[in-house]
Amino acid sequence: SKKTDTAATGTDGADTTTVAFVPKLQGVPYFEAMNAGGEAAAAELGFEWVYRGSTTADAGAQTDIVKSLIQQEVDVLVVAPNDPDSMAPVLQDAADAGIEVMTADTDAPNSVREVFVNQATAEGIGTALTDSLLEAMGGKGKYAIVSCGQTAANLNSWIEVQKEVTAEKYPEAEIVDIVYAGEDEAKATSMAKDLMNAHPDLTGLVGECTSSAPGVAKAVAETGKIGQVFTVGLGTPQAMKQYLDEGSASTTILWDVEKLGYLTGWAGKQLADGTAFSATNEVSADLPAVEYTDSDKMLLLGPPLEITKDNVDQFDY
Amino acid sequence: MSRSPATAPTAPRPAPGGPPPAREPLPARLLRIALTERVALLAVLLVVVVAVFWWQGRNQYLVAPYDLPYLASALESMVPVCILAIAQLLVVVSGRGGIDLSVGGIVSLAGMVFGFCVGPFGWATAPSVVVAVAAGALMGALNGFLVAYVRFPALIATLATSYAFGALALLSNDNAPISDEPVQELHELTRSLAVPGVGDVPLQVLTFLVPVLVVAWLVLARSTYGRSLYAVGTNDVAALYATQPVRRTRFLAYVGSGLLAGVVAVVTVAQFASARPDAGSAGNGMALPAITIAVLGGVAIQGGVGRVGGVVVAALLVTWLNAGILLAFEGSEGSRYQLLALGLVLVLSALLNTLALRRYGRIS
Amino acid sequence: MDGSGPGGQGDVLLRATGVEKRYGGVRALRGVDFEVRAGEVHALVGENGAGKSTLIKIVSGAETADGGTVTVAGTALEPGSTQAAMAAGIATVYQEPHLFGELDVAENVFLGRELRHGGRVDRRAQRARVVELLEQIGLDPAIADVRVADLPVAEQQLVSIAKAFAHSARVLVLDEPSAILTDREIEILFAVVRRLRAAGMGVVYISHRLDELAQITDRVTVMRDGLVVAGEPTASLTVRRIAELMVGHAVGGRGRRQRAVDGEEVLAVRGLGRGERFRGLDLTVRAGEVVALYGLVGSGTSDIARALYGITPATDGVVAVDGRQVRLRSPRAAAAAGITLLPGNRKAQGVFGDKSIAFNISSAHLGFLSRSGWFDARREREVAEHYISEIAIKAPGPDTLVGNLSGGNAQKVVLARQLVEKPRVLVMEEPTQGVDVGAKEEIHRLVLELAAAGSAVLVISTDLAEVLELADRVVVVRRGSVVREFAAGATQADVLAAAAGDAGTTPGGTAADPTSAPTSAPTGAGGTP
Amino acid sequence: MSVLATRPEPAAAATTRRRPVLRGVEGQELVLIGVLAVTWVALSLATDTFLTGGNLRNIVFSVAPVALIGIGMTAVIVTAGIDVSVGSQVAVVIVVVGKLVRDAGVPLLPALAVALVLGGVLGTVNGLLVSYGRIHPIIVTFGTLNVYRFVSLQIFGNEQVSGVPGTFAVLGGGQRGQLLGIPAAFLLAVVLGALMWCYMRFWPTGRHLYAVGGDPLAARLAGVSVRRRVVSAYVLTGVCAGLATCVLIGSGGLVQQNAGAGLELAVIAAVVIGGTSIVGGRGTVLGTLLGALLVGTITSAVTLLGWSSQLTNLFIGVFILIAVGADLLRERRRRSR
Ligand SMILES: Nc1ncnc2c1ncn2[C@@H]1O[C@H](COP(=O)(O)OP(=O)(O)OP(=O)(O)O)[C@@H](O)[C@H]1O
Ligand SMILES: Nc1ncnc2c1ncn2[C@@H]1O[C@H](COP(=O)(O)OP(=O)(O)OP(=O)(O)O)[C@@H](O)[C@H]1O
Ligand SMILES: [Mg+2]
Ligand SMILES: [Mg+2]
Repeated sequence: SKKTDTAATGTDGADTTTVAFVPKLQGVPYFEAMNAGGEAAAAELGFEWVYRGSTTADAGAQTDIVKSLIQQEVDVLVVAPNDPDSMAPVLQDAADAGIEVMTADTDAPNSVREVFVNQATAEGIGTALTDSLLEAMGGKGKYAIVSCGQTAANLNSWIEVQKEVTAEKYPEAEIVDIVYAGEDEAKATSMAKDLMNAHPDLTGLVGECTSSAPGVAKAVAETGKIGQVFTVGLGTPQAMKQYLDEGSASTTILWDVEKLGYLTGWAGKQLADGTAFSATNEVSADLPAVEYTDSDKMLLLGPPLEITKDNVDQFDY
Repeated sequence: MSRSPATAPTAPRPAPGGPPPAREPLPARLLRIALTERVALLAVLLVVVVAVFWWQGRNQYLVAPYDLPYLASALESMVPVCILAIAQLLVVVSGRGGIDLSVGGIVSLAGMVFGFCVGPFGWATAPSVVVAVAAGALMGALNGFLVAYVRFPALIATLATSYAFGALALLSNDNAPISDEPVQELHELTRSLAVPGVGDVPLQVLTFLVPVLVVAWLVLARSTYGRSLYAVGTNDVAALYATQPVRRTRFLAYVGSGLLAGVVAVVTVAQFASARPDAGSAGNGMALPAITIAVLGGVAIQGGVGRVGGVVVAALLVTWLNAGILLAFEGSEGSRYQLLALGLVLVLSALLNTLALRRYGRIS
Repeated sequence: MDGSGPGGQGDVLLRATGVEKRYGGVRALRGVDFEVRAGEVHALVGENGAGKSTLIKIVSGAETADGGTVTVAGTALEPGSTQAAMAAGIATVYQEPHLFGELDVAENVFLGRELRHGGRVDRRAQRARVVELLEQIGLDPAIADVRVADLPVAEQQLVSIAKAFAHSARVLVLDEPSAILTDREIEILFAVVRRLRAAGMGVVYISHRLDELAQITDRVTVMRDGLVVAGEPTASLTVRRIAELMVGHAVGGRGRRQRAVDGEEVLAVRGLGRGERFRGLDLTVRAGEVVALYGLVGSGTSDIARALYGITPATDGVVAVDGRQVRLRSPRAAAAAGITLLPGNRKAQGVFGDKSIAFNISSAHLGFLSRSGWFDARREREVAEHYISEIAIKAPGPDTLVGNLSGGNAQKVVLARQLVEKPRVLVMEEPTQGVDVGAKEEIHRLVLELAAAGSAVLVISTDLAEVLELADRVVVVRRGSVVREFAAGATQADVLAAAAGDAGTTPGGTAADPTSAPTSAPTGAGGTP
Repeated sequence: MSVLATRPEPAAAATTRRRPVLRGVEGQELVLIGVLAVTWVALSLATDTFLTGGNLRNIVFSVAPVALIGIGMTAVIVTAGIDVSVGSQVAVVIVVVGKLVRDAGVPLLPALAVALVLGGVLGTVNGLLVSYGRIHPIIVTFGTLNVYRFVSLQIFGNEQVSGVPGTFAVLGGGQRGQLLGIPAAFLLAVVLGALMWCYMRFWPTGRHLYAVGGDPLAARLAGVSVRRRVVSAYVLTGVCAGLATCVLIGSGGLVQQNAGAGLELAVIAAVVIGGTSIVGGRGTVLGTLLGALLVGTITSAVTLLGWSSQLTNLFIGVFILIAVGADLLRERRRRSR
C-alpha cells in the first residue's frame, strides 16, 4: 500500500509536523509505554508520531535508524541513545539536515540536542532506590547491586548516587558488590544467587534495570529468602507485579512512563512550532507544572514514583 | 558446493571419437555463470534489490526516497562489517576449521588503545592509528600462534581470546568510554565527502575500505603468499609436501585478521567519536555478522575457497537491502524484517547455487 | 594354466547394458555393456581415464548412471543406492581406500553392516571375525583395534579388501587392489580370490599390472575412452595384445636396459636413523643413477623417504647433496638442498582435490613462478600446459579440477609437480601407482631421462617388477635397516627373499607356489606370460 | 596357505604410534576432570561459601540449559556439522510456550510436549536443508538463526511476556525444581547425557554419526544412510533446545525478546572444550557436560571470590585455553613418541 507521507516528504510544505522517537531498542515495555504516551500526545496536539527502534540495543543499529529518519525528513528527532557520545555525530548530521534534535530518557550531553526530557534526576532516582531499600532493610546491613550493561551511562550515574547516599545517610549499611548481568534476566537471577551465596549475611539487592529488577526478585523467591533478603529495582510494573505481591520485591522505583512519552511528544511539538519553554510549563491536565531549567536545557518530569503492591495495578505496562 | 566460488567451470572435454561438444549459446552461458558462480549470483541479486527499492521509492511505496545519497550514506555502516568479513575470509581460507571469533574483542581493545593514545596521552592521530592497528595485529598474532603452532582449534582459541580481549577492554578504563575533546575531533576522519552526482560519501569508504579491499585482493589473488594460503587451506598435508611453510602461512592469516580488526577499531572510534570498551560486543557483536557476510560471499568454511569480490558484493547486498527495508515500514517492523531478509538471502542463494551446480554437473 | 578354471561357464550374476555417464563435459561412459558370470574372475582393463572406476561405481550404486541398466541375477538394481547394491550381493573395494581414520579396524570392516546383539553393536563378535579375516589376508591380527589413521596406506588398502570379504557377497569388485600392494601381499590376495571363485562367486578385477591377469583372471574386458573395445578369454590374449587394445595402437617392447653409471656422488647418506623406525642407513646415489629402495609394508622405506624430505626429520646421521652437507629440517629445507619427493599417499599428501591442475603443479614452485612476491599466473599456465602434453595427462585443460581426474591422471599431475624445477635428487614413492601401461612406460622413460640429465633418482616401490626394470642398484630394507644390495639383473626371487627375511620365505618356498613363475616376468609391454 | 600368510613386519610403529580407540574415558575428558577437580578444591579452600549446597545447586542449575542443548550439538558437530541457530530456536519456543502457559493456562505435560515438538520441527528444517538441500550447515543455521529470531519477535509482537506462571517450576531454580536437593534440570541433563553417550558408543546408528563426520562419501559407500543420520542430529538438537527452553522458563516470571541470544556460542564452546573435533568424526557427550560445568564454575567463582565481574570473561578465556591446551600437549607428546 502507498505510504501517503505528505509530512515525511516535507517538500510540499504540508502543516502536519512529524516527531520521530528512536528508543534504545524495540519491544521492551518501558519504551512501548513511552510510545503509547507519545501517540496520545500526537492525537491530542495534532502531529504525527513515528516510533522506530532496532531489535538490538547498540549504537550502530540506532545510527542506521536515525539515518533512515533523516532521509525521511522528519521535523523533530527524539533519541534515547544507547551510548550518548556515539550518537553525537549522527545527531549533528540530523541538525545539519534542518531537523530539530532532542533526547529523552537518556541524555547525550555533548550533542547538539536542543532539549533533554528527563524522567527524574540521577539524584532523585539514586536516593529513592537507596531509601526504599534501606527502609525495607531497617536502615542497616549489606546489600549488592545487579546492574546491566557495564557501559550504560545513566545506570552508572545512578549507582554513583546510591554509593554517596548510602555512605552519608546510612553509616551502618554497605554496598558489598556491583555485578553486571547485561540485559539478561536469567543471568541476573543466577548472579543474584551467587551474591547471596558469597555473602550469607546479605540482606538487600538492587536490580538496576528493567531486566535485572525482576531477576533479583526471582532469585530471592527461588532461594526462599523472602523476608530475609529485600530487593528494590527499576522494574516495569507488570513485570514486577508477581514479585511485589509475593513480597520478594519490596518496591520498584519508576516514573509514569506514559507521561514521559507524552511530555516527549509535547516537547517535540513545541520545538517544531518554535515555542520556547518557560520555567514551568503546563503540558496537560496530568502534567500541570513541568519544570524547565535553561542552564542544561532540561525538562523534568518530576520526582520518581515508588511502586508497591498497593499501586502496581494502576499501570498496564 | 565448496568448489563453486573459486574455481572456473571445467570446459567440456572433447570426447575422443565422439562428436565435438556443441558450442553453448551466449544466453545459456550467462545463465549458467549467474547460477553457478556465487559472485555473479549475488551481483544479479544486488541489482534486482536496488532496482526494486528505487522503483518503490519513486512511487511513494517507501516512507522516503531510496536514492543515491541515501545509498551512499548507508555505506557508512558497511565499512566495519565489510573489512571484518575480509578478515574472516583470510582465516577461513587458511583451513583446518579456520575462523576468528575474536575480532569483536580486538575491535574493543584496540579501540580503547586508540582512545588512550589520542585522549589521555594526547598523541597525534597518525602515530595513534599505527599503534592501534599494531595492537590489533599483535592480538591476531596471539590467535595465530595458538592456532598454527600450538594447533588449537581456531574456534576455541579465538573464542577464548575474544572473552579475554573483551574483558581487558572493559577493565582498561573501568567500563567507561573515552570520548574527550581530541577523541571527538577524530570524527573528522569519517566525515562525509560530497561527491558530485552521488551525494555525501562517508570518507572512510575511500580512506579505509577501498585501500583494504585493493590490498586484500592483491594479496589473495596475485601474491605468492595468497597462493600458499589457498594451498594450505585446501589440504595442509599436501601443502607441507609441496614445501609450503604451512604454519607460518596460517599464522600470518590470523595476524592479518587481527590487523584488519585494528583498522576497524580506528574507523569505529572515529565514526562514533568515542572509544567504547564494548564497541565490538554491543548488540550481536561484530564477529557473527562478519562471518555471515563472508559465508554469504561464498567463502567455504572448510577452507581453501573464497574471493574478495564475493565478500564485497555480499556486504553491499546486505547493507543496501537493510537500508531499503528500514524505509519500507513506518514503525519498528523494519529492523525485524531485516532479520528475515538476511536469513532468506543466505539460504536461498546457497540453495540456488547447489541446485545449479548439480544441474550443471559440477558436484557428483 | 591355472587361470582357466571353471571360468565363463557359470550363469550371469551381474549384467550392465548400455551404461552412459557424463561428468559435465566429460563423457566417462558411452554405452558400456559388461557382464560377470558365477565362478569367474573378470578382468577390466583400460588406460587411465578409460572409465573403469566409473563403471564399477555405477554398478555399486556409488554413482548414478545417465543411461543404461544394471541387473543382478536378472533383477534390475535400484540406481544410485549403495545399500541396494550391497543387498543384491555386490561387495566393492574402491580405488581409493574409503575408511574412517578415527575408528578402529574392526569397526571399519563392519561399519554400515554391524553385527548386532540386542540392538547394540556386538564388538566381541566383530573383533573375532576381523581377526580371522586379517589372518586370511596376511595382516597382523593385533591391528584389529588400532585406529585406521595410524596404519600405512597399503595396510589400509588391505583392510578395505577385508571389508569386502567380510560380507557374503555374490559379486566382488576390486578396483586396482594391487596398485599399492607388495607382490607378496598380492599373492595372498590371489589365493583368497581363487577360493572365492571356487565358491562360485563372480569377481571383477581391475588392474594395470597386466602380467597379473594371466595368473588370476578368466576373461578380460578392455575399455578405451568410455567404450568396451574387446572382451575375450584371458587364455587367448597376450600382455602385448591387451596393451595394444588398451592404447589403440601397437606398443614398442623394450628389454631390461644395461648402462654404466659413472657420475659423481649426488646424494650421500651416512648412518641416517630415526628412533625405532630405521637406523644406520648408508646410501649413495650418483648423478644419472637410479637406485631402488625395496621393502615390505612397514619395513620403514616410507619413513626413510619422509626423513630425506624433512617431513619427519631424522634424529641422527648426515646427508650430503653434491658433497655439501645439508640439514633436512623441513620440506622447504630439503627442496632448497635440491631434494624433492613424490609422496606415496596421493589422496592425503599429493593432490589439492578441488583445485585446478595448474594450481596443483605450481603449488611446490611458488617462488620459482613468482617475481618479487607476485605470482605469475601466465607462466603457471604455460608450465601446466607443457606437462599436460609432455606426460599425456588426460584432461580438458589446465583448469580442470584434479578431483575430477581419474586416479592415474591425478598421479601424473603430482609427478609433474616434482619435475618442474629439475631436482638434483628425486625421491619417488610408488611412482606408478594406479598408472596404465602406456603411462607407466612414459613415466619410466621420464625417470630415466631425468637421470640421464644428471639427477640422482631414488625409487621407493613395492612393485618388484618395476624396481628391477628401473634400478641400477636395488637396496633392500628390512625392519628399518639395509639387509642387502643387488646390482641390476637380480631375480625377483632373491630380492623378495631378502626383503621378507627368513620368515617362511625362501626362494624354494616361493618356487613351491605354482603362480610365482610368471610373476618374475618384467611388467610393461615387454614380456609375455 | 600358511606359507603364503607371511605377515607384514610388525612395524615398530605398531607399539607406539598406534593407539586402540574406545578406551573408557577419552583424553580430553580426563584433562577436564582434572582441571575441574583442581578448581573445585582450590575454590573450597579459598572460600567457605563455594562448598555450600546453595552455591553448587546454582552452578549446576545455571549450566543445565547449555548442557542439554550440548547433548544434541555434540551429535551435530560429530557429523561435521554445526548449529548456530539454537539461540533463536529457544527464542521461538520460549515465546510460544510462555504465552501458552500464561494466556491459555496449558498445564505442564502438554506444554512440555509443545516445546519438544516445536523444537524438533525447527531442528528438522535445519536438518533437511543441510542434508537434502546440500547447503553447508553454517550457512543454513546462520540463515535460520535470523529467520527464527524474526519469527519469535513477530510472536512477541512488541511486548515481553511477563507474569508467566510456575508451570515448569519442577525444572526451575526454586525448591520445587529440586530432586533430593539437586536441581531436576541438571539431573535431566545428566540422564539424557548418559543415554546419548551409550547411544553414540554402542548403537550402530550412533556409531554411524562418527562415520558421517569422518568421511561422508566413505560412509555412503559403506551403506550408511548419511542423510537420515544428519537430519536426526539436527532434530535432536532442536528437541534439546525445546527442553532447555522449559528449564529457562523454570519458575516463571519474565520472558524477554532477547531470550537465548548468544546461547549458541556458549553451547558450541562447551562442546569443543569437551574435546569434540569441530571438523567432525570425534567427540563425546561426557566431554560436553564437563565443558559446560567448567564454564559455569568459573562464572560463579569470580563472584564468590568477590572479584570485579569484568574479570569473569578473562578467566573463562584463560581456562578454556588451559583445558584444551593441556589435551593438545598430551596429543603432541603421544605423536612425537
Ligand atoms: N610427519 C608428518 N607426516 C604427515 N603429515 C604431517 C607431518 N607433520 C605435519 N604434517 C601435516 O602438515 C601440516 C603442516 O605441518 P607443519 O606445521 O609442521 O608445516 P611446517 O612446514 O613445519 O611449517 P613451518 O615451515 O612454517 O614451520 C600439519 O597440519 C600436518 O597435517
Ligand atoms: N567426479 C568426476 N567429475 C568429473 N569427471 C570425472 C569424475 N570422475 C571421473 N571423471 C572422468 O571420467 C573419466 C573416467 O574416469 P575413471 O576414474 O573411470 O577412469 P579409470 O578407468 O578408473 O582410470 P584409472 O585407471 O586411472 O583409475 C576420466 O576422464 C575422469 O576424468
Ligand atoms: Mg580408476
Ligand atoms: Mg613403504
